[in-house]
Amino acid sequence: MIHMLYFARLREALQTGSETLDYTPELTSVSAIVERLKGRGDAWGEVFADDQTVLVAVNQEMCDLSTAVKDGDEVAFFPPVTGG
Amino acid sequence: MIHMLYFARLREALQTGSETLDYTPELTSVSAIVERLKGRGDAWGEVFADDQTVLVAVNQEMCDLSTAVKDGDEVAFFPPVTGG
Amino acid sequence: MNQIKIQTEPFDLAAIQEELRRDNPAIGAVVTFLGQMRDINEGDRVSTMTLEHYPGMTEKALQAIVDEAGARWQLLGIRVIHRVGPLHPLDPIVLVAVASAHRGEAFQACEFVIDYLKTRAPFWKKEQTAEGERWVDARHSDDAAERRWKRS
Amino acid sequence: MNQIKIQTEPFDLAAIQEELRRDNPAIGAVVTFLGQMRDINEGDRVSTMTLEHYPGMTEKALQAIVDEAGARWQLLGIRVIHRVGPLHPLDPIVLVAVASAHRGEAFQACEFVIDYLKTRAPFWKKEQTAEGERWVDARHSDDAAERRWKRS
Repeated sequence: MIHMLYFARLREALQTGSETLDYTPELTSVSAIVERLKGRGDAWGEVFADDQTVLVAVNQEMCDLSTAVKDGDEVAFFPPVTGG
Repeated sequence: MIHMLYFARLREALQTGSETLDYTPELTSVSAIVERLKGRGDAWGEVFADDQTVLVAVNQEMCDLSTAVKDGDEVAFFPPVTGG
Repeated sequence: MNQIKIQTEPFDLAAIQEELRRDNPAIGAVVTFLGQMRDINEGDRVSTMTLEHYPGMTEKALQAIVDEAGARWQLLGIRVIHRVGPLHPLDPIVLVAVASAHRGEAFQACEFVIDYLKTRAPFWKKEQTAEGERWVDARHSDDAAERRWKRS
Repeated sequence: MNQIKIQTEPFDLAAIQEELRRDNPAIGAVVTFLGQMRDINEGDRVSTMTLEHYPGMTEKALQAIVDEAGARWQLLGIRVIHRVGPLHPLDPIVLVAVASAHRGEAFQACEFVIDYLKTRAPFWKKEQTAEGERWVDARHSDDAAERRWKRS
């Protein structure tokens, strides 16, 4: 199981803040997760389109598409941060 | 008349914080004032010796040896500042 | 020595600075950055703002930023307080206070922490204007400010 | 918009910052430098310090420094408060607070003002140590910090 989180503009566009993804052996990296989510089409296709800037954290550490994931990880997608 | 002021280490070495100097026509610049003060010898010679760093302000503006002075001016000598 | 807080309540700027400086006579300099909400952004009047964050990651990200500052400079204490939830013009949003023996280090570390926070900590601002709600876009100047600090 | 004070009484850090920031919702950033007295200098324990200044010139020098900062950066207010007379470890000595729309200008202007003040404003510190009294020597690093700001 992968614990998915979505924040801010993404959360609103996807109409969900969190979900769990069944873990399957091909989900070896962040990019594999992105491919699975894009496959859902509609808002998912738009949010993860190549021209969109989406940041990703695995287990609460900023990372990138090539980062490995494993069963039980927490993976969060969000727009560029605007705090402070 | 030139209004003289001395601060901090200089005030203590010269044992005076202020005095007035009679204005005479040759007192055209800060360096002429320094020469007259050095002529007093003792502590005055030491304080204004060439190897001493002494700052000068004429009418409360930082300046240097070449700055012109005129009758009625306020001339202050002091060591490098150490505030803040 | 360092402290990080995320909270919805207002914070007491004076109490934080006093607590940081008052018991340590080795401190010669305290530099404080206060970020407060402006009533105008991108030319539009903003009545309310809502700050969302990523609980758990926010604290970790701020801890990493503070640890990095402590490794780069000789410091005697850092405080980072960031509000979340609804905010109004003039409300303080974020405070970064840094104490050190001399001022150069305190200035550099304080600016480093806020620059990094603005690009690395998971906070998002949503503004309410007369035209409706909108998410604030990341500022390119924040990215530039943060790049200054990259080790080359 | 700007205010300069020389005083023997303690100053209220919180009140000064509040007064500077609270009525102007165009302000997005306030950067504050607080200098406080350390109990050790040049390796010796210091019990008391006395700050002498040049009344009249001090105010003019600080005004010139503040005017120069206002000409260089877009600011929304500057406060400079400097104590004189007897001081003890942990006593605040000087406060420089700068408000602006964005943080970059506030940081630069605040550091500029304190760097200039340390080399241009006529204040002198005398320390009381176990070995007796001594005048504090000017720090070469202050001159270096101030030279950074020279127009080239």
